[in-house]
Amino acid sequence: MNSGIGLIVWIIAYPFVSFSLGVLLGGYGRKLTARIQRRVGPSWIQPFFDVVKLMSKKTNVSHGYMHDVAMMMLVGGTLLTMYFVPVPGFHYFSQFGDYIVIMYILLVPPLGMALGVGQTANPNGSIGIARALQMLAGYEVTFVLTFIGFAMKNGTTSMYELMMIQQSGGVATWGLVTNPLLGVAALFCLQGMMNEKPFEVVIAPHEIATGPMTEMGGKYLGMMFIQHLINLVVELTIYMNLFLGGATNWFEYVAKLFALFTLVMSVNAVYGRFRTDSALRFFWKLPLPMAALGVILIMINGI
Amino acid sequence: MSSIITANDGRDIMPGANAPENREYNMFIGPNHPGIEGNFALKLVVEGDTIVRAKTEAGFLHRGFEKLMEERLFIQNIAIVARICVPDPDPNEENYARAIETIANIEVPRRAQFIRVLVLELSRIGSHLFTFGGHAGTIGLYTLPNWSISDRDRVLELFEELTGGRVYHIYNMPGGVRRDLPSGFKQRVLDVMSYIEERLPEYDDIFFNNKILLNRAQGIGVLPKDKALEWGATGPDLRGAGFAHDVRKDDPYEVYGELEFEVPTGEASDAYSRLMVRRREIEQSISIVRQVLDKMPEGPVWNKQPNPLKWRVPAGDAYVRTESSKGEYAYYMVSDGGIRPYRVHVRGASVTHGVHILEHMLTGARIEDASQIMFSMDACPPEVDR
Amino acid sequence: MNAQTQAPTTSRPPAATGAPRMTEALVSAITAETGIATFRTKSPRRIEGTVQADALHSFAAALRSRVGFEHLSAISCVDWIAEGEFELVYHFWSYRDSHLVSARVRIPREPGSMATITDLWLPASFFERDIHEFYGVVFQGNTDLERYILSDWKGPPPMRKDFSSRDFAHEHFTFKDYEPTWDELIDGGYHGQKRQGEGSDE
Amino acid sequence: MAEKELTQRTAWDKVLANLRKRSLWMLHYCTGCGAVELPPTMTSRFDMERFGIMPMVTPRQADILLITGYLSVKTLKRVILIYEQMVAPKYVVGFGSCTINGGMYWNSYTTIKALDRYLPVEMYLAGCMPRPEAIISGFNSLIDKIGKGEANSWKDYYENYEFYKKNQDHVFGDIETHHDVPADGRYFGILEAKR
Repeated sequence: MNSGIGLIVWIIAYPFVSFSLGVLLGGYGRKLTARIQRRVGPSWIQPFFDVVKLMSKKTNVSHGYMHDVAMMMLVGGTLLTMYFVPVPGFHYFSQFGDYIVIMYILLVPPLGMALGVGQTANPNGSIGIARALQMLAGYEVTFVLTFIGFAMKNGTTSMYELMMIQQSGGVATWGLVTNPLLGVAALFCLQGMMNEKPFEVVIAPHEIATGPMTEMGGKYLGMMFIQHLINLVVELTIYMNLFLGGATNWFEYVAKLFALFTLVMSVNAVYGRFRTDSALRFFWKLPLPMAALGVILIMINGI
Repeated sequence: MSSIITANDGRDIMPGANAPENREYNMFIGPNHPGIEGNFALKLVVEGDTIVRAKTEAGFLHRGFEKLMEERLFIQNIAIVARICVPDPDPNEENYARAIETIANIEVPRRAQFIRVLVLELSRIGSHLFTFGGHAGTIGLYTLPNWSISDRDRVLELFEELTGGRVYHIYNMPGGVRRDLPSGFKQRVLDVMSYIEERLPEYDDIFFNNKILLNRAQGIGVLPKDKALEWGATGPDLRGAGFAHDVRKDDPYEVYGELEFEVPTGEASDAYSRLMVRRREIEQSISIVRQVLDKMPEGPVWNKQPNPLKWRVPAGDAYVRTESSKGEYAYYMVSDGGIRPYRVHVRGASVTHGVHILEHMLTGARIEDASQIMFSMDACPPEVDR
Repeated sequence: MNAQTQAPTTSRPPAATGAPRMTEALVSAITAETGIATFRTKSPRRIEGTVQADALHSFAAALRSRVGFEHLSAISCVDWIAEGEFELVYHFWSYRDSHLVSARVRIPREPGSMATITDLWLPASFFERDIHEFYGVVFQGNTDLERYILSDWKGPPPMRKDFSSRDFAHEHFTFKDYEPTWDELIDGGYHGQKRQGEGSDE
Repeated sequence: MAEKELTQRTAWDKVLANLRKRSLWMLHYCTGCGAVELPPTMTSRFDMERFGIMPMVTPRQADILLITGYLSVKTLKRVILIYEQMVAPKYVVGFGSCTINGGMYWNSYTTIKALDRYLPVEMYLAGCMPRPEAIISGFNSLIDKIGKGEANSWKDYYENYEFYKKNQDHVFGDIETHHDVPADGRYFGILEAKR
């Protein structure tokens, strides 16, 4: 399916598939949180209703040309990342770009957000962006480190090949099993990357009134929601491909996606959020040394 | 373009900030902001993440209660006083009734006094559970509000059965209480009390011993004992600083003098210490409720008063104090012998906590802690505004 | 459970029985020294009396330093319009002896002016600002008398007795088409009084 | 006007309205004492999120402006500023007796007596204060109205802006909202349609 008509169909359909998965994941996450809080919770596809509602709103207010472009960067960057992350049956683009490329493109959405939010001149938004960049400094180093260790061990930086290597021997060859230190360190980073508590300092409604989203309404907020939903899928898939052996078929893929998300959302439901400085301190105290140790062990043991 | 700023009227309260050469900038928290308790506003001058100056703005909830009371009959005011403090309304009713009783020398039947204590303590439990929810919300732990606020609903249901109202009860009348306990009510109160007692360890697990809360609440919003006394803190905020003062103990009203309870205090004087004082007060309140139900005598609950439309209270004045869940709650009532009160001054518990103490404590704090500090003081804006 | 939860629970014993008399005696001594009328015990734990406006500051200072009235509970203001006077009532509470002293001060209504006690009690700042807003009394020496609760208010100080809240509401707000008439049971009701007032004008 | 519009609804409008009614965000602003009944409504006992109703933080994100009880003049000013920043379609829900006729503050010198003189009210919830069940039932009828395409009172603000502006000015003296309401009305095609 990685050539010819099939490829074109994939390229066209993939954003929609990804968005639908994101809607299901988002709805599932909210439902799960609600159950932990002993509530019934919203509909399973609540994020879909939210997005439709937001996209159908009308406003005469514009924050300027740059703001609109930045919103395109936000969604575009995420979609681009999405294409480079291999999923079962579709890894055409991953042969052109390894994880290093993904790392670069992953920085586009936050940049777009920073540009767009900067246009709104709201201090809450600016603080939110500053916090987002601080958090980036917290988890990005560790996450890259875990990847470097993993790539050193397997001798490749291609995500597809890493995935294939892990799939060679069942659960025993999963990254999380062969390199538990790296896997767990990356799990912390995933929580930070997905902006879930205890690292949800960017949105922080009680502190900075949802930060970057403060001035966003209607279609702008709708774009941010779409980006958020697709981002859920992309980030979970990246972790899955690196440490949970990826997936061979879609059934396995969806099952792993939901299982991983269950873990993330459960932690999210029973913890409050860190202060920004404590969050950074946490990242540098626990996951970073863990990842560093993992890399050192790999270097000592040789390939 | 900026919603938070324009919602705040756009007035430049802090001259000099926002100037290009200045590194400080204005930031508004409230009145439309989730991190604010009620309809209230904080105007902050911030440098980086640190608050340089803080000013509160109140008055969004001002209804002019003191004036309204002067223009209404004694009996009409019973219905409006509860509205002064929304989460914990009963100290208002208690104060209002007791002020009239003190001026007019009305005796309250013993059973009614016990029932009043019961209502006050239930209200305290409800208010504290509400505050826990708010405090947990400020650190983003939304599971606790979902639990504690729905547990508070059980208390509200008791109120509904007893008084007919969930939030506002209009139950204390000068001369007693409006009606006696319904049959089987005692048992239902005891059931709710044991339910809440069972739930408290669960709260400990998810909230009070949560590592994130310890990380965030300890060491912020420090209000040392000498400052607390100097700045006029009362109630749990004063006790959280290690000073055991409780109006129920030191200036006993109703039958508090006959009941046995402890006054919990904290050592560290920080936000966490005040929070724990409240948590332990719930245990004390449960114990008080049990004692009250145990010791309550039979008898009438209301000394009948004359025709309410022509009811005159003799000339005189009285200053009555009550320990509300927020602190010292006092009314100063003056009557000139007419059918309306001549003057009622409401001294809300939050006038010190929510205004000057908050301004002092926010100075030097970080933005992310502002809302938590406010909730740890448990300031109630309608009490400030009246 | 951590250390905080197990902090000692202190239960303060009620004040010694000899204390009330001592407090009363001390208050009387201060009033005698400063040459003001004696205070009397109104009811258990409540002492009240009158103080001259210019003597209040020194009286309050003595009360705080010598008898230990550390807590300013409230400052109330009453508008005695018939006598042309404002009455300020200062409520002080002693943590040591569990007593409340209410000191009354009468000042002329025009111009309402009084010395501040914010230098002794910081919480006085709120109460003085409040009285300034709602009665128009100026507290000399208080630097923080800016509008607070009534910052958008354009009318006269609303708590003065010559200000009618209902008149103001009728002038400034649009009502629904109906209005309660039950209050005609009591002294003719608002509209009854208005009609009478209009009748006498003609 | 509303009837005419109803007949003009296309199939797409109907689908959209039925999807839109499943997600309503109300502004998290406690304007008055009725706000104390909202936490019970939102949390696990009554769980408003079942119907897709959630509190949202800033005016731009919100669909419902819930006026929880009495409005002092000081708050009304903020509420008008907030209302004009909200993104259409937007719904004002008057909550409690105080918004209808002043409630028990009928003689207060600071609270307004009738909310619909200052903002177009979509729906009132009577009671002092309405119970959580009443709130949920009220929101459900709002959801029905939106589904049927009848919840159009927000257009009234543009059509009759002079009326609202006059009343607002009467209370405040003069109010500047930094928002060009007639321009918005022309953008939505409401003012042109009238000419």
